[in-house]
Amino acid sequence: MFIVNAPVEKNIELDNQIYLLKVHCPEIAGKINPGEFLNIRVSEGIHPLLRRPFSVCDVEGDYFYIMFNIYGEGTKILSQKHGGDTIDVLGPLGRGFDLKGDFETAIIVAGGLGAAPFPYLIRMFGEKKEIFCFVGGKTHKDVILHGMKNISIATDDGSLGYKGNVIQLLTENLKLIKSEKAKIFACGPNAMLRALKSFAIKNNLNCEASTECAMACGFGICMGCPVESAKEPDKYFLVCKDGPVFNIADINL
Amino acid sequence: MFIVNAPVEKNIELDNQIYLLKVHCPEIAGKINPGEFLNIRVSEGIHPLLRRPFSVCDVEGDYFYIMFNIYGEGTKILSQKHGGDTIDVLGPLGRGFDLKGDFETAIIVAGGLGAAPFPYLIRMFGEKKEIFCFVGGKTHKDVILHGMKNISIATDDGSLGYKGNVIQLLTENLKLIKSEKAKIFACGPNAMLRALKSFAIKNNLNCEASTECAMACGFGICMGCPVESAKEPDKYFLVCKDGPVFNIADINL
Amino acid sequence: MKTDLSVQVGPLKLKNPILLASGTVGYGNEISGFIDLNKIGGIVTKSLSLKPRKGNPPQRIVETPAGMLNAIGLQNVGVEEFLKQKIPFLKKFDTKIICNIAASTIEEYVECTKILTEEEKIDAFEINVSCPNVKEGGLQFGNNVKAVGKITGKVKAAASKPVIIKLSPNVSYISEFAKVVKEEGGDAVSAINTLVGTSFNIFTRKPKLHNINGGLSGPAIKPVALAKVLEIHRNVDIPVIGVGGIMDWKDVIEFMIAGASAVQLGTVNFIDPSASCKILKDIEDYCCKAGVEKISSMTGSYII
Amino acid sequence: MKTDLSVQVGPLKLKNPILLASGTVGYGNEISGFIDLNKIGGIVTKSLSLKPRKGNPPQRIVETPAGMLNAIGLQNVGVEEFLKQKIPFLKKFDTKIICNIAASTIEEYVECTKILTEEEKIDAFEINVSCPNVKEGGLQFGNNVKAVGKITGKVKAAASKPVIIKLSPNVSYISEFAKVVKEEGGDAVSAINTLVGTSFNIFTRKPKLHNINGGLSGPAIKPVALAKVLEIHRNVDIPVIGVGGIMDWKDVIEFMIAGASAVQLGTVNFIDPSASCKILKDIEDYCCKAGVEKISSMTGSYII
Ligand SMILES: Cc1cc2nc3c(=O)[nH]c(=O)nc-3n(C[C@H](O)[C@H](O)[C@H](O)COP(=O)(O)OP(=O)(O)OC[C@H]3O[C@@H](n4cnc5c(N)ncnc54)[C@H](O)[C@@H]3O)c2cc1C
Ligand SMILES: Cc1cc2nc3c(=O)[nH]c(=O)nc-3n(C[C@H](O)[C@H](O)[C@H](O)COP(=O)(O)OP(=O)(O)OC[C@H]3O[C@@H](n4cnc5c(N)ncnc54)[C@H](O)[C@@H]3O)c2cc1C
Ligand SMILES: Cc1cc2nc3c(=O)[nH]c(=O)nc-3n(C[C@H](O)[C@H](O)[C@H](O)COP(=O)(O)O)c2cc1C
Ligand SMILES: Cc1cc2nc3c(=O)[nH]c(=O)nc-3n(C[C@H](O)[C@H](O)[C@H](O)COP(=O)(O)O)c2cc1C
Ligand code: FES
Ligand code: FES
Repeated sequence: MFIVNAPVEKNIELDNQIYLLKVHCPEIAGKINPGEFLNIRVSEGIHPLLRRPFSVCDVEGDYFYIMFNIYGEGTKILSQKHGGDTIDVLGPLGRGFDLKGDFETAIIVAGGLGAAPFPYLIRMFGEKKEIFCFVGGKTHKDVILHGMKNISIATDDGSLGYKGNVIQLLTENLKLIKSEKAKIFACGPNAMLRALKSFAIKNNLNCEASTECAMACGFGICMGCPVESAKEPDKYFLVCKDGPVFNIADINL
Repeated sequence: MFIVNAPVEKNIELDNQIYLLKVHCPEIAGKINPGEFLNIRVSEGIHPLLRRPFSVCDVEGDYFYIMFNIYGEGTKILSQKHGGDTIDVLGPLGRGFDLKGDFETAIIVAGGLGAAPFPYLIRMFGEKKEIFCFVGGKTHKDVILHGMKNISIATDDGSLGYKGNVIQLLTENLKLIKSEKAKIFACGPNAMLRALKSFAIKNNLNCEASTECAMACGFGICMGCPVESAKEPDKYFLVCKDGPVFNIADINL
Repeated sequence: MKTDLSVQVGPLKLKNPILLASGTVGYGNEISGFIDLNKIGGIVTKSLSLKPRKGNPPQRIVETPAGMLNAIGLQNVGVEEFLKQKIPFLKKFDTKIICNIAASTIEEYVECTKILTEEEKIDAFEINVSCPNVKEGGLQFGNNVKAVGKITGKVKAAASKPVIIKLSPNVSYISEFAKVVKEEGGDAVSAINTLVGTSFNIFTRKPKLHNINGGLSGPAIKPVALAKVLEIHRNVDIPVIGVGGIMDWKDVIEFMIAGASAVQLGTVNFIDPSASCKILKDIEDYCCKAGVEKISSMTGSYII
Repeated sequence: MKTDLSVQVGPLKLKNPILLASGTVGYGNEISGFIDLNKIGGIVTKSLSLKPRKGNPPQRIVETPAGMLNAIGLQNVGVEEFLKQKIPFLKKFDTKIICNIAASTIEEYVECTKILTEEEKIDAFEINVSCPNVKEGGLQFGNNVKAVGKITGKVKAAASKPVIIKLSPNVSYISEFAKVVKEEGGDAVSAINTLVGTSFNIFTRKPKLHNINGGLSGPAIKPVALAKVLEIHRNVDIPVIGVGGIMDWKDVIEFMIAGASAVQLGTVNFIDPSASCKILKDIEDYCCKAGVEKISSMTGSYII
């Protein structure tokens, strides 16, 4: 883990107010894995007080990217950063996706900004794995395709692709996936992850999901980010330390 | 009184980290008088929370100037403003200098940043009055001559001009001032104003001084800025409303 | 659809839930240069005492993280001068006038009430119990349940108008105080007054405030104020006026959800003197969008 | 000139006045990746209870203006697990270990103390009395002078090490609590624990915290914490550990001037995990410049 005051290379605005912040940070770019995250201090002052957690979106050499939208005050400040500014980054943090293991096909399921961690994951798979991306959003505006491959799209209002949620789309398209050895990598709203969990269990597919939770520290000292263990319901995991990526069977969403 | 989100024209750095902020604000520039002040919100957010009061330093057409140094967080933020930024200005506020009245000679006494209100005052006098400026500072670094005229300088360490404080300098030079009809206009640290008060009384010279006090509102609603009345010591004036400029005989410093 | 913004605070009907907090708008004159007072639900005056008070020497104000400390020392013109000099100005406006009273003895509270209750422009009283009780060696009335009960009963008996007790947050269980106010016939409570705080200049080692301690206000205290409002609403059946750290319309809604029938804006007036009218407009816009028919339906609408 | 940074907190000698506050550094492991624990005056552990505690469901954390609310629910590994799993790691460091204890009955406080006092790596106890007393229907021990006195006496009797009582700020006169701690033989007090606060999501109308109320910490509460430390120092002859909103070296000096013999850093650890060592260095630099020979001379050095 490092605390780095890292220079912003540039701030790219994709369509629909989605931002890609490119940051020069060899220490972290060299170490971080897909699904791990960074805890970013958006202002030097005391407001906003806490850091803001962001998944690593991609890595190119000495640079990492994060992807975000303007959600509140912190992301607003981040959206105004440009080349030359510096940001205070804490990372790499947490447990990312497990790229090893015995699977040939990676099924990527992303809901809205849940797309954020996948460009890096897909880059790491390269040609080694067959990849199917199922991308969902409320409307076409919420569908983020950046860095995706072999894409199927679902929107709740049908304004783009399949009309319905991404899990329904996945269910209907599962037959397309020939391989016996497929694994799901997911990130998105809790409702989606809940539906995905039962889907994965029903079809006994191995499934890892990146989860979210309000955080203070991001590295295990505040106990602020619990997620209940499925096997021992009297126990909580910490999203920031034991996650944010969990085998979806291990947690109660 | 106006609340204006006014565009910064430019931020000029004089020597020794003294800044001149030029702001385009016809409403206020057209109304404000020497010695009056502005209460400026340096950040949109809640930190720093309170506005910061600054004397009007000068006015040119639709522009006003403020002069400041980096004292704490608020002035630091102000020092980083540049052309194109906007600042939230509340003003004109308070009671300024009385330019009318029966005097031929204006004796200006400024200690350190007490120089701030005088460029505008001197501009308004133009050729109508004979002007003597007595400018003091701890060292030559603290002597601000911007907009001054016919200057005598005093520094505590003697690194520039007379060695001693500006009131001693004034005392020694009083003889130079021939006119029977002289009035003192002063701004500076309380210690200076106290010495000046006894000097003015001894030489029965009419003397107006611009005072400072911690402020919240700047326009009379918080009761935060008292200065004791000399005539009725059971009564406080409000620096922001009854001042900041007072006849020095009227207040207990 | 137009939202009905009017609210009822016990017997007191307000055209909208926005009040200007005591001590943060003086007697209304200066702020009237920035807002139309006719639009506001009401004004709470600076605390008035029987005789004029000089107040504390400077420094009276200290900025703190997301807040400020004040130690004004209840500087005010006194009851008489208020009636003579300030009421005539306030008469010009169609808004509720709530007269805030401060005193150092229970008798003084009663005395002030008797004099002021004659003035028909005054619509209600807010009793500031965060004052030192001289007979109790300067211990605050507001930290003593018995004293607050006694003040409520006696002031109520002397008043021909609604009586609101403004509670101190510097207690363990504020609902005990709201309870005694209700028992003694008080019509409503305001929560909260400022938290006790201080600050030092580390180089001079002196307190920044001449009075040493001051009252903490501003956004910093909002979570505390919300918890106090909620505690009262869940435990005592008495109208609550929410005060503490309100900066925008969202804060107002948050206080109402937590149990406030109306709210007061304080520190925000110093930062943006026109805040109250802006907030009022934003609330109207939000209620329209959200389809809120009566804003009073927000009060205590928390889902717990 | 080199400043002597060591301080004495009653019987407890610290190499410097910087402690890491309970619940903000777990049991030291994670933070040791950012700072050299050997440099720090001491670590206060997360509150330990007799049995492990699961803690509250999410959401446990809410950001507020210049502060944060937490409702962790005292999640901890329990006394046994602590001794087995955590102490071995802490043994590696030359720094004071202060064991913070939380309980729901006086008996549980005593029981925990008896077990932990056997471990020689533990240098002192800090008793968290801001816990609901199950026998008193969940009323907080910390708001009841008698209860705090009783806990102090019984824990002190069971402990072979210094006992520090961590006081709740949610009371009218904290010095009354410090007084009873002294009378019952307590060695020092920590002031303050968090202020009670809450926050609502105005769109769902639900509290943001699953627990509804949480503890307010961070810069927002610093003026309150300073006033509490000052109140204790002026009224009771007992060492005070200052806690609340410390972000930099200036805040540390301010707390010491107000009467603190040592300080604890809490929320700042989340924002900058290396803050404690930075602050330590800044304090050393300042003391050198200012010609301070012993930092302990700062304690209670206010000029009032
Ligand atoms: C492990 C992890 C990875 C994330 N990755 C991304 C990403 O790649 N792109 C992206 O846009 N967003 C991501 N988020 C969410 C992102 O952190 C929040 O959107 C961000 O904190 C919003 O900050 P704000 O100041 O704009 O919003 P505000 O609402 O002003 O502030 C957010 C506050 O809400 C709290 N909060 C409450 N619920 C949550 C929650 N479920 N998640 C996060 N914070 C919460 C935060 O602690 C913070 O204090 C991630 C969150 C986590 C936990
Ligand atoms: C009527 C008036 C006119 C002024 N004119 C000028 C000017 O022309 N140029 C200039 O450089 N400065 C001027 N000042 C002083 C200026 O307001 C402060 O230097 C400024 O507030 C510092 O802000 P900061 O955030 O940098 O410092 P910080 O110390 O971070 O914050 C200043 C805080 O200290 C408080 N404070 C305490 N004592 C005082 C005091 N005596 N004066 C002001 N604030 C105080 C303020 O309320 C504010 O909250 C004037 C002050 C007043 C009252
Ligand atoms: C400068 C100042 C003066 C105040 N004077 C009074 C007063 O005279 N009487 C009173 O009951 N409350 C007084 N208050 C408290 C406010 O009415 C209000 O309860 C408190 O400031 C919290 O609200 P806020 O955070 O919105 O400011 C004062 C507050 C401030 C900041
Ligand atoms: C997330 C969190 C958890 C805490 N847990 C405990 C605890 O278990 N026991 C305790 O006595 N204090 C606990 N505290 C209180 C802190 O020790 C400290 O008293 C308080 O946060 C004020 O200091 P600060 O403003 O520097 O954070 C906790 C504080 C926070 C923010
Ligand atoms: S965010 Fe602090 S423990 Fe997870
Ligand atoms: S600053 Fe508010 S009254 Fe003067």
